[in-house]
Amino acid sequence: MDQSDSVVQLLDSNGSFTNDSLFTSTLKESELIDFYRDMVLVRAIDEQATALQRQGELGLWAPLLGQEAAQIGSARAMKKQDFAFSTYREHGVAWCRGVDPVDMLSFWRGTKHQGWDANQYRSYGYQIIIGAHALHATGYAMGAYLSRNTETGDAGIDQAVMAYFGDGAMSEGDVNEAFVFAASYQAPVVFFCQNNQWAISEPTKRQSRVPLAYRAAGFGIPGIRVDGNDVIACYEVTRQALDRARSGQGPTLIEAITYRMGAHTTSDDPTKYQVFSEVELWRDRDPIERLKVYLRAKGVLNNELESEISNEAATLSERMRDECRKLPDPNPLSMFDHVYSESDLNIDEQKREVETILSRSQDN
Amino acid sequence: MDQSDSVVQLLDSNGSFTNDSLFTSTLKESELIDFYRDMVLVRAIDEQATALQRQGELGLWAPLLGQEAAQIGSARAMKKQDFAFSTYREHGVAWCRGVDPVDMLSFWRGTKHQGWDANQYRSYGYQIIIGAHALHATGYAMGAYLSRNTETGDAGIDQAVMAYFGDGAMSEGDVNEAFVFAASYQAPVVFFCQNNQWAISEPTKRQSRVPLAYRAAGFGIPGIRVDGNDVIACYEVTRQALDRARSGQGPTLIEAITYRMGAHTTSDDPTKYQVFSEVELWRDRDPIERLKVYLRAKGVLNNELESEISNEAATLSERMRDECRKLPDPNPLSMFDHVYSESDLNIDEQKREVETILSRSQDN
Amino acid sequence: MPQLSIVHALNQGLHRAMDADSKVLLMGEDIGKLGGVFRVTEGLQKSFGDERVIDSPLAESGIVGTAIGLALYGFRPVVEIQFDGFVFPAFDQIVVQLARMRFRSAGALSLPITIRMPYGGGIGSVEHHSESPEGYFAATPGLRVVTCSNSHDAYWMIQQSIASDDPVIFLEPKRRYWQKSEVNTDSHLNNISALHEARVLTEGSDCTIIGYGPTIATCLQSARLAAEDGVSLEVIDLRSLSPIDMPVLIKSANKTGRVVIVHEASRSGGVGAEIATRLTQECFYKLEAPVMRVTGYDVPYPPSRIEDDYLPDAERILDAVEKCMGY
Amino acid sequence: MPQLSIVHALNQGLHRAMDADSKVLLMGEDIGKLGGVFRVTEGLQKSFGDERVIDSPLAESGIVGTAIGLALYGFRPVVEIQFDGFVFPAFDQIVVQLARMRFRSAGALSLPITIRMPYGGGIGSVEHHSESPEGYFAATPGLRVVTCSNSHDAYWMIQQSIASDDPVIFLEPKRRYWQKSEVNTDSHLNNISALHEARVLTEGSDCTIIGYGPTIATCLQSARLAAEDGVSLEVIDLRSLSPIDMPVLIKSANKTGRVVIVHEASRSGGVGAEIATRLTQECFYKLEAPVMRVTGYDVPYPPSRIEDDYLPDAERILDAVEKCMGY
Ligand SMILES: Cc1ncc(C[n+]2csc(CCOP(=O)(O)OP(=O)(O)O)c2C)c(N)n1
Ligand SMILES: Cc1ncc(C[n+]2csc(CCOP(=O)(O)OP(=O)(O)O)c2C)c(N)n1
Ligand SMILES: [Mg+2]
Ligand SMILES: [Mg+2]
Repeated sequence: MDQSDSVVQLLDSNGSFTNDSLFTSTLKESELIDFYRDMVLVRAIDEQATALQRQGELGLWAPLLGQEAAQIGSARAMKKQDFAFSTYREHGVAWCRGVDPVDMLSFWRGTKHQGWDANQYRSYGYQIIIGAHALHATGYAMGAYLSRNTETGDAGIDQAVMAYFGDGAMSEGDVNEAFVFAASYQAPVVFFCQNNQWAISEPTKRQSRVPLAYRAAGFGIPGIRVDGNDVIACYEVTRQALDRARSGQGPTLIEAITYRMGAHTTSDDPTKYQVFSEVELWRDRDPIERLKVYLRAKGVLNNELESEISNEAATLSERMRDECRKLPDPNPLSMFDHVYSESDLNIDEQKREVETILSRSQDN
Repeated sequence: MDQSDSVVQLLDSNGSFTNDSLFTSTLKESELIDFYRDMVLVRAIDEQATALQRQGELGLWAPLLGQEAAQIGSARAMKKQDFAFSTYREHGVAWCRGVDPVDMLSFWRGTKHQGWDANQYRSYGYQIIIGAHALHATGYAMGAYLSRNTETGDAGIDQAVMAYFGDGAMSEGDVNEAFVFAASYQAPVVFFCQNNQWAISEPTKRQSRVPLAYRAAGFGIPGIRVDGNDVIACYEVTRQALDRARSGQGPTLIEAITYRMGAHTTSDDPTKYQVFSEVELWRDRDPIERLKVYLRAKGVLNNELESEISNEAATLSERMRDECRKLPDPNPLSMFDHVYSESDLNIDEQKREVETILSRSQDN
Repeated sequence: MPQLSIVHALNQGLHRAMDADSKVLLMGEDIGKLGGVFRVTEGLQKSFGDERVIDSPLAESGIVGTAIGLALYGFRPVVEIQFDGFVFPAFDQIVVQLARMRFRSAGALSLPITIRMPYGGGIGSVEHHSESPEGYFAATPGLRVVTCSNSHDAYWMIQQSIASDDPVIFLEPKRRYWQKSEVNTDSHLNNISALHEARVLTEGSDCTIIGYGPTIATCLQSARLAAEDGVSLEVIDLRSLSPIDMPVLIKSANKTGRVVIVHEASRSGGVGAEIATRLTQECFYKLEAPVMRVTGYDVPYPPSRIEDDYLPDAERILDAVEKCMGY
Repeated sequence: MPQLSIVHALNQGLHRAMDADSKVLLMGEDIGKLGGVFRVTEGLQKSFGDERVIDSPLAESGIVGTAIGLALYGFRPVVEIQFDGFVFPAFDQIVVQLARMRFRSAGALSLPITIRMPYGGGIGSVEHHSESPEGYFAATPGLRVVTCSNSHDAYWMIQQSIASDDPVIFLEPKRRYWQKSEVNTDSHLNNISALHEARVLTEGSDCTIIGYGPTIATCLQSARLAAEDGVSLEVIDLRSLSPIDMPVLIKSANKTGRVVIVHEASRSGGVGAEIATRLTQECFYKLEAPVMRVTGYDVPYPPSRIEDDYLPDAERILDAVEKCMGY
């Protein structure tokens, strides 16, 4: 993997297989169907969450629309023992790690800061502070190395870590420091940068005049560009990088070139800065559509299976709608829990203040 | 200037001229003599300051020993209207900007936080926080551009900015963010990294497994390596980079490969981590010695001139010793000045507290 | 006089400051084409061009650090930090570099930089979007820290901050952003009360309530409710958290003998502690009760569904008043 | 019992903690071969290897950020920040990430990280080498902030900090580093007074002096001088700046009726303000005088040739005592 302008693509936007000199698809048709299902489902999750936010059920939502292939392809390349650190937009990654979409909603509804147990799913909750978690991922990967849970050659043991972030994050000091540490300790971490062309309203060229993947080489890390709307290429490139990491060959930076088809978040108005024609251009490169065309042409996806999957999506959406509304509000007193590992007089006293207020309002 | 492992050298360690495919010397013999004098004098300044610290006259000193060529060559390439941002070790840069060595000492003696007027010398005082000033330099360069004091084509107007830092600083977020901003705005700044092989006790390879100059390309910035003990090469490479900056061609990163021949600071004990043989190797590459050999061979440096310069150094050293001891301690009440641009009741009250204490001790 | 929201007042204040001084320039994430996520800078890039309203790369330390360089060059940068919770990557540049440059250079260098930042909770948003980091800055010598509670102050204080030769942390009460009030634009910077001055909003005799920014509306509401019960509250809008306008506070405390301080930030180590300590020092014999604090609790900002239980409200302020009166 | 300097006591405490728990590892700049610029980690890399005593790249945010990842993996990282003035690039990771992980995850994730840091002035060094940033951390919910004033505490408190499941900011009084005192190593972590406990060092009846870290020696000196004049001072070593052991302070304040707080950090917004406010709250009727603060001034740390005029000394403490007594 050397520095070059070329972009790995295995499935073009017309849904035809293409050749790449270094990568080929190792996927079975059943796996491709699974990817297709994943992408359809996470798009449904995204749509439903966006709707729930419009209806006032969520405080905010950051849509992944358009980035399904980048997220599903890369996250499906992870093994069970791997660990993912993501931003606020990686619902598809959380999905692949087994997180229930309703647990995802709890963060956006404001009932929890972390909607799921990071250790259970081996996937850390949403990180809002741009870039901060790139260092956590690197440290976690250093931990895997120091614990000798890499380079054993045992596919069930060797761990690697995924760090997800966006094009904008490439400018933050923390991300660049993560490259320094990862390179210095040859940590088994894969940096997966979804270049969705935008950091809110700022185009990628404000952050960099050269392709983002180029950044890696200067830190002594291989960098590679992949078509982020090609789920097969995303899978293969990530899988290879994870294998490299696991086997002691160090970190990789992957730049997945994709497009944020929705608003930055539900608070955003992209018409202020996005050009319609560009959005249209990317609509033709839709990640789900191209896999569908391919699978249909292959004859492995038929009407029946398609409607089965879309029924599954509808059922999931409905359950999200129902369960979102039922997500229990936290007990106000819970805010005094888990500030420290032990009880503290000052915090207990403040808790009693709130208890008094709450009991008073119950009396009324 | 493309990324490569090669190191620009014009004068080898034996004092012979070498060829470089891209650079040639433009320097007159009189200028070379000036460089020689500069290097001898800053080494004398360094020795004297180190001695003063041993005698208890300074709290600390960071020796430049071994880095004379990198500092003199690069700083002499600056024009009057340029501006330098340096670390605690760039006494040679301050010297070239016209700063009196005694003013340098005031910082280390603890009589002032900034020993000279940054605007007068167009050189900012010592920066202790590693990397922070790389951003200041970039912002200053953006200011030059926004003020149209670059790209005019007028050699007396066009400004560029030098940002000096070490190999260790390359790991700090701020330095990497400076690369992002400088590239994004194509600011007229030259990053001059003195790779003296050490960040206190840590060898450069802890910070990077690839040459530091490689870092630049990933940010869309040209990077170039130069023999940091070759004053002529340092001058030429810096001059060209400054010219590029001034004429609107954007930033450059220069890695000057040199060696810290002394301790990190006078508090440091390098025997704990440095290998003697390596130090000896670099002693053979002494930056002053090689220019001396060259100039002597050319016949432009003779015994008379040499003793003239060494007398000059002795006189300067003596004056430093005298004037350092005479540097006035600040008035304790001055600590209440210049916290804000206007007077403040709270600070005035605290000032009165100290006044009372001082007047009492005067009474005794 | 026009009725303006705080957002619009800030926008017009910025416009006027940029008109008045060509050295004023704006920097920040998404402040150009988008006009900022809260639209405070809307239209300014159109009016002044992209060399005076500069979209920055996504790096807060970088933004403040380059602003310092620009200020050294002679500009007056106005930096936007998109949300309170995102200021911390710039903490070193703000606290170690920006705050100290004048002192460090014995007055030779000044950094007239304004750092604008929406702050405070109550908007139902996710983690890191509802914080009150003012205490960190107020405890840092060399920074001015100010905040506005209404549109008139928003309009003038932003201009005063920009005109100040000191670095100013300018905190914008985001949950009041769209609240409208009168702005008297027919004045001049020199005729406006100084940036560091506190302001008595309602005179009262029983107890002094000191608030700032987003809590002022709550304080005023408490005063109205207390008045119904025959309790007279004197509400003071602190406006400047550093320096603190002690004479105004001391005068009021000496008059009422009772003081409640209100802020959203956590209680411990907040601005309230400093004011309480100084007031106790200055009004020791006049205070009928210890200075009370009604604040956020000593916990990280909670999930938004329970933020109302975290934020000071009129009920809690009146509880504290009652407690004071009971001493 | 051995007489050890604070540096040696810390070194031995670290050694014992590393022996006791193989998950303990040290990270920082120059802590390996060099043994740290103050030699606190001297010899530890030799004893435990370079995978447990790790020289880090020069990037404080990176050090703390990767320590967080290591802690998530199950390690107990002990991070060294080389000097107080260099902690700020890591501020975001400390205050926004480290301090909140337990709360954010509702207890599911814990980050048992200790951040060691020499702090305070008086060593005649240059800018940024003499600072007292403790107030920022003490005002941050979720962090424990502790400091030692003697070798015995140094030895045990560093072990307790490492054993704590909370993140701990461990402040080392650098100008007392080489001061020797007795260390009783013949005990066990469980038998040592808890990390958050304040300690009464000398009992007294006229006035309480609360100090911590480097100022304790000065407080004790003041007590000796005052005793010569027949004034009896009760000196308390705070030890934990967050949480604060209020019961011990309240008991003393109720007894003496007079309190002076001593710290090197700037006065405004410091730990002293919080203690003064809480003590006034709790001991309102018992206090004969307002709580006094003897501290660094509200200015950046001055050039070292005048640092003695900035730092609290016995004279200033005794002045404050006299003022208290005069109320
Ligand atoms: C430290 C920090 N600064 C600013 C923000 C505000 N913010 C949230 S998302 C965003 C843009 C991020 O862009 P990118 O990294 O490309 O990710 P994307 O949103 O496109 O997925 C910004 C500026 C933040 N969350 N954290
Ligand atoms: C932010 C920060 N962290 C740590 C230090 C302590 N420190 C001072 S110099 C130094 C090493 C710097 O190495 P390098 O950048 O190579 O410069 P050199 O000293 O070799 O000239 C360190 C770690 C500091 N001054 N600032
Ligand atoms: Mg993006
Ligand atoms: Mg170096």
